[in-house]
Amino acid sequence: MTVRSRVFDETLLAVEGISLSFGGVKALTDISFDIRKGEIRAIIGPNGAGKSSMLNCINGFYHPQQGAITYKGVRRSQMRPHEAAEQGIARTFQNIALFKGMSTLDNIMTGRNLRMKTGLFWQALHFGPAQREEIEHRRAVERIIDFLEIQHIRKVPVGRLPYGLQKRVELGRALAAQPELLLLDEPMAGMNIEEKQDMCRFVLDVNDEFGTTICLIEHDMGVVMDISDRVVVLDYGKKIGDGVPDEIKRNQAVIDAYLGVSH
Amino acid sequence: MRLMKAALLGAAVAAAGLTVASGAQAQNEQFIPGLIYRTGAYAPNGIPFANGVADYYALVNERDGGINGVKILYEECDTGYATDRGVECYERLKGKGPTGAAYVNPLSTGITFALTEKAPVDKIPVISMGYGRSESRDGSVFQWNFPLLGTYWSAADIIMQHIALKEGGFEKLKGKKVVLVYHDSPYGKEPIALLEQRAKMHGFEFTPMPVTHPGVEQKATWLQIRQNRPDYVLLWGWGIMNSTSIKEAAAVGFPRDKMFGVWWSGAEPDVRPAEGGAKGYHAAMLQHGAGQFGVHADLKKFLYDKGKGVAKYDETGEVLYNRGLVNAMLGVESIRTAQKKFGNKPLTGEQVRWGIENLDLSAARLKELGFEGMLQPLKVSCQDHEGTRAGRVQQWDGAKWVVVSDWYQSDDKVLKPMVDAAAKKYAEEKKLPVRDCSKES
Amino acid sequence: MLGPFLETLIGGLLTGVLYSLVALGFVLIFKASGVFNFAQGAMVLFAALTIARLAGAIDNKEVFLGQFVAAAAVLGVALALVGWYVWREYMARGGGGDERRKVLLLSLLGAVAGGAAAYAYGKGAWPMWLAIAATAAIMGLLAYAIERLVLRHLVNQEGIILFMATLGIAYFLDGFGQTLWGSDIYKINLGLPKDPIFLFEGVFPGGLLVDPGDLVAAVIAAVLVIVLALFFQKTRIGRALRAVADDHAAAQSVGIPLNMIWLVVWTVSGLVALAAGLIWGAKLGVQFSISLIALKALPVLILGGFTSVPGAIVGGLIIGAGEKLSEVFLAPILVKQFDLAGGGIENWFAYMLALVFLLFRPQGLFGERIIERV
Amino acid sequence: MLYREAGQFKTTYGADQQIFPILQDRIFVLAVIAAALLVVPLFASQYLYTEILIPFLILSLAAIGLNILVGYCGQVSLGTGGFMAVGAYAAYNLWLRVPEANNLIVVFLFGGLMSAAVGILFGIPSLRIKGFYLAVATLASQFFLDWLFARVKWLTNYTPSGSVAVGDTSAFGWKIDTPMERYLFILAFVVVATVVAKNLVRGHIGRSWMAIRDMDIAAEIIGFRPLRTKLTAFAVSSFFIGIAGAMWAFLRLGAWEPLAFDINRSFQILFMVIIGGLGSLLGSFLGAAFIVLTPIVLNQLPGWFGVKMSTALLSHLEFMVFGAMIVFFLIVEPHGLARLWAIAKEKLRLWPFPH
Repeated sequence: MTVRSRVFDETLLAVEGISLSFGGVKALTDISFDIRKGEIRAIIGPNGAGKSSMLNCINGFYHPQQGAITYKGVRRSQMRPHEAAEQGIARTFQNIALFKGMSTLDNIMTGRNLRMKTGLFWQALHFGPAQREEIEHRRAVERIIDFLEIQHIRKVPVGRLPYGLQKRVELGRALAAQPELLLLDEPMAGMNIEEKQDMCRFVLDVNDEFGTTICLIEHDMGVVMDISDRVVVLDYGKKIGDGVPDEIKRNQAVIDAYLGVSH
Repeated sequence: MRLMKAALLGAAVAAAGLTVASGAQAQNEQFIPGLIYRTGAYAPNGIPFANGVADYYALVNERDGGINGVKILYEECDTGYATDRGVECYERLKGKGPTGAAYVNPLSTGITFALTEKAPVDKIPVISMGYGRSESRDGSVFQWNFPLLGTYWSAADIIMQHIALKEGGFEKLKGKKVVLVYHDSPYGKEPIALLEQRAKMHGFEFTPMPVTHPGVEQKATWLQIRQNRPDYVLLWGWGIMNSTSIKEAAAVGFPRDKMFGVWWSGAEPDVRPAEGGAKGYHAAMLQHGAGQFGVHADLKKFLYDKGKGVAKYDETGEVLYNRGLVNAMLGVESIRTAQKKFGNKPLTGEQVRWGIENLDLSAARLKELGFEGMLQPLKVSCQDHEGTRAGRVQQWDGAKWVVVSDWYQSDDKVLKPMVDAAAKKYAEEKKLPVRDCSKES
Repeated sequence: MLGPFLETLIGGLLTGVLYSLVALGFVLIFKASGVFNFAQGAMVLFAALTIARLAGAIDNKEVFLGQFVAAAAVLGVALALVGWYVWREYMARGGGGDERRKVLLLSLLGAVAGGAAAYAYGKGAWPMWLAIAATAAIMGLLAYAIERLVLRHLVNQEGIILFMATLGIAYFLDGFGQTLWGSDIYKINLGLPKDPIFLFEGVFPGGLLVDPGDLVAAVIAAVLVIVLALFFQKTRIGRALRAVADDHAAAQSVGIPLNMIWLVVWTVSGLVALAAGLIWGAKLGVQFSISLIALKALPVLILGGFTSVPGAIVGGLIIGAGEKLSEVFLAPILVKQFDLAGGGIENWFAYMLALVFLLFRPQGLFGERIIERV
Repeated sequence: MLYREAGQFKTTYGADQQIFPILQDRIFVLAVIAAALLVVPLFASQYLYTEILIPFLILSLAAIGLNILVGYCGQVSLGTGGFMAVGAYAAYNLWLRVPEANNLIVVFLFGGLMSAAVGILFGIPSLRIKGFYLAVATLASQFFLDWLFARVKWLTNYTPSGSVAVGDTSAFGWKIDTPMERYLFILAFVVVATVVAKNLVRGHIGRSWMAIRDMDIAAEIIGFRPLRTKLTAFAVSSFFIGIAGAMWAFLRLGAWEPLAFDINRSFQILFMVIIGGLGSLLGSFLGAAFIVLTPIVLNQLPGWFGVKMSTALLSHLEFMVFGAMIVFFLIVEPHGLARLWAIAKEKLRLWPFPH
């Protein structure tokens, strides 16, 4: 097992003192960490630790009551999800959130939505600029389809695909946006070894080839320690550890949390 | 696959039916379509009317062997009082029989409006007896429309005349409040123009109050009436709306004898459901009232004694049943009139139109037909497609309708200018040619 | 000004109780099965027609003979279909005792229905209590037929498909009811008082008008609402119903039979329809038009929430009062201001009221706050 | 063996993105249009035109409009009748008051645009209100618009009865008068509108609608703006519906009152969309055909077989059978007639060797 050791200097996103609660239930308490440009950052923690809530805060779906997020040098306390998308943040979901009535191709094409600008008029004619634009983006999407090796399911409605493939399509949709920051919420949950290996390969390739910064949530410790540059650990909505994988492995608080030592 | 086959088979049957719907027909028959409703929200009033119409045609066939030997072929189509269904019925039936439909009775003001546009093209006259477009009595513009026996403007005028008479003259109406509770459709809106005109002339305060189809929800309307205390309430309702209005009037304590319904709000199904609450309620009469007359004896002899009547014999004296008889009779006599010119054979709509326009029923002829006491003589002309504008007022005494007034004639000094103006506007909007009636024979 | 205002308010509230009653029928079914049952209005009509025709003497037998034959045929076919389904199920399961009891129950209900029809056409008026009891049995049968023939085959379909299916049921019932019982206006005589009462004649000129018929109707409706609320809170089946409403799958996993629950719910809302039909019919006469009162209950539903019993009650009162007050006081101002051809705003005003309210509280009056998750 | 796509290879993305990528489909559709244009006028009777073909085409267009909203964007609306009324009355007022615009194409497009504007207005609540709550809320527009056209006298040119009529309809000097002319005009309009609708739903706007329909939260997170997307759907949908309303008024009725666009019309068109198939343009046509034909056929069926039946019983039976057929179809194929068609095509592809 080789620990990747790369050095990253430039901070892409910094979370400062985030607290989030639903009614009286505290989901996150005073969380701070940063994500640096080009790295693969993992968020881990037991079930209910607040990992997904953290991602939801980052891409503007939840609005934390306290704290702020600095992204690309701009500090803000909240933003709308589509603003986050416009800023180059794309993500996948823990429970697959594909558009079930649409084909694989169309799903991935939706990832290009922010780059497709032709108005109603040309769209209605499907001619001239609209057609040129469609073909241009189709080309980009076909590259992603090739990259993810899903050519054969191009025209199949995603509702009919097996779980593993759906996860892959969802990754494709996020990639289609050519994000600067890619949030992956348990990309390998429920997969067999083979599928996991494929997915790891894709994640690493994305990071290497496109230089995309990735923040992922994952339960499989082996995978996390293998591919991530730095890891942050949450438990009961609090941060209990932050560092390179080797540090985390030795962190007593983390070990306790995973072994269920009472607080 | 079995399902697909069944579906295909069904489609094939339907297609075949639609294309060969007009099968073999006897040649010496005059086809008359019946746009009626025996179902839906307006069925209580539609059924007796439809029965009267059907019985009269049957009577003519049974008793006289048709109109001068030309048998009447009558076919009903249920419109449910809906305009698009009515138009569909019309289109379906207009071409039937050897010469197509002789004329059409839409039995709905909305359908009348729609068919008014189609009549000149199809050359089929529209008889809207006691309903329809008020300005359509002007035959120079509305060549194909015949609002025989009276329009809504006539009805409203007759009611106002009756009220004025009771008050002691139109000048006594000054400062009085008159409310119109109306069915929210072209039917209910028709009288508003005349009542506004009368209000301007005599200085009474006129308020129209709409009731939404089908008219079972009138609480707010009657609370307003109670709070504004009008002197008179006119009712332009149809179907269940009529009885509901009377019930609500009773519930807010509005005196029923100050309520005047149009002739479509003055039949047995309108007052019976309100039971005691309807006592004292007035309604205009489209000339005829309830009761059995000469023609009913023939109906009994030729139809009901042989078990061929559509209704029950005791119901044949009801207001709407009688109106059905009158309606059918006027059509039959129009065809008879036209036969004098065109020969005793099935006639086209265009020929029948001439017959309606030249219809002239004298008192003697009415007696012969068994309608004495139901109708006054009438004469239709190019200028006047209404034929007559006479009416009376009746009152429900708790068990039956009693005629409480003498004959009124709607005042043409008021009506004629309005008709002319409205007809002119219609002709201009539609860019229609206007006939010169003085040149018609 | 106060007198007319109070009077209108009272009139509106009393009407509102009746809206609540119709809305309640919707809520019961939506809660337990997620079906937006548009046939509720048709059920009201069907129940009212049945009572009216059973309790009133049928005078024109000849005219109805044709319909009777047709109706008997349709009823027979319907029963045969239901019977066939039950028999098939019975065979497939090797014949459980439960199924046998259902078959028995079914034939009993069928016999009651058939007997009712035959008796009504043959002799004449039934006493009111018997007519109501027979109608209740018929509504139960109807619920059974709907559950067996329609709902069972549409389990797990999207809401809108189920909604459309109930529209189909509504068409069927409208036609069926009129075939069976005719299209005239029929009377239901509950002996409701008809003469208006005037309260506080000393305080307000002319007094405050209260329609005693409305008052009695409102009391009956209120009692019914309370009984239903108790039924939900206190009885075993009521608790099962609430469990199903919360989570279908979970309820099934703890052994609550879903089909049985649906049957009960549809029967209960059939009975609610019966009560609504009885009251509306006594007020207005029974005729096809009362199937349209379903539309009146819809703004109540969005205001009160599709799943809330108290919402239906309070929503009904607000809508009833709101529409009457708007019609009496707001409409004349609008008419004058904009030179309109008459008022009649109550039809859309109720919807607008509910809509504006929803913009501020999308979950309705008593609904729980929605937390969105991904 | 006739319906085979094997051997048809796409060499460009453009070719793959055609409306009908399979050659046989293209031929079939062109044949249908050609038949409707050339063959139908050879034999059609007036009844076939005015009561079957014209209503079918106009209501298909309305169904396409509603399908965009309900089937593609997932927003259930019961206000279709109201939007048709907007189209009809807007077109009427332009026709009446601006004599220069006496051109049906201009008049209809104006009707559509006004309807789109009103659609946007009533679409705003869809941001906060969802599902059946939205469906019932759209009834507010239905009842309000019905009321508006019955009450504001200017809109009906102060006609005493509130019923308005049009005459002298023409487009670019072509007088559209006889049923055949009306049919051909409507056919042309509907074909163009269908192509436009197809272009929209297969492009990125269509994908944005479907994304909102399938999962609105995820759609927002990947960058779609929910309000803008929904309002586009409301606008486009109302545009089509408004044109259909104007056509219904001008070319079907000739004279009409607000009742022609009441809530029953809304339900009728929703039926077409559901029975035909949500999210399928073909389904809109199939559904319209089914809903237009079924009552007419049911009403006349006994007559064709010489069965004499009382009018009342006939009407009641029509209600019952219609209701039962709706339920039956929903049970057999909840995804609509379009899915049945697709299954049939699938079978045809394998025929005559099903394995």
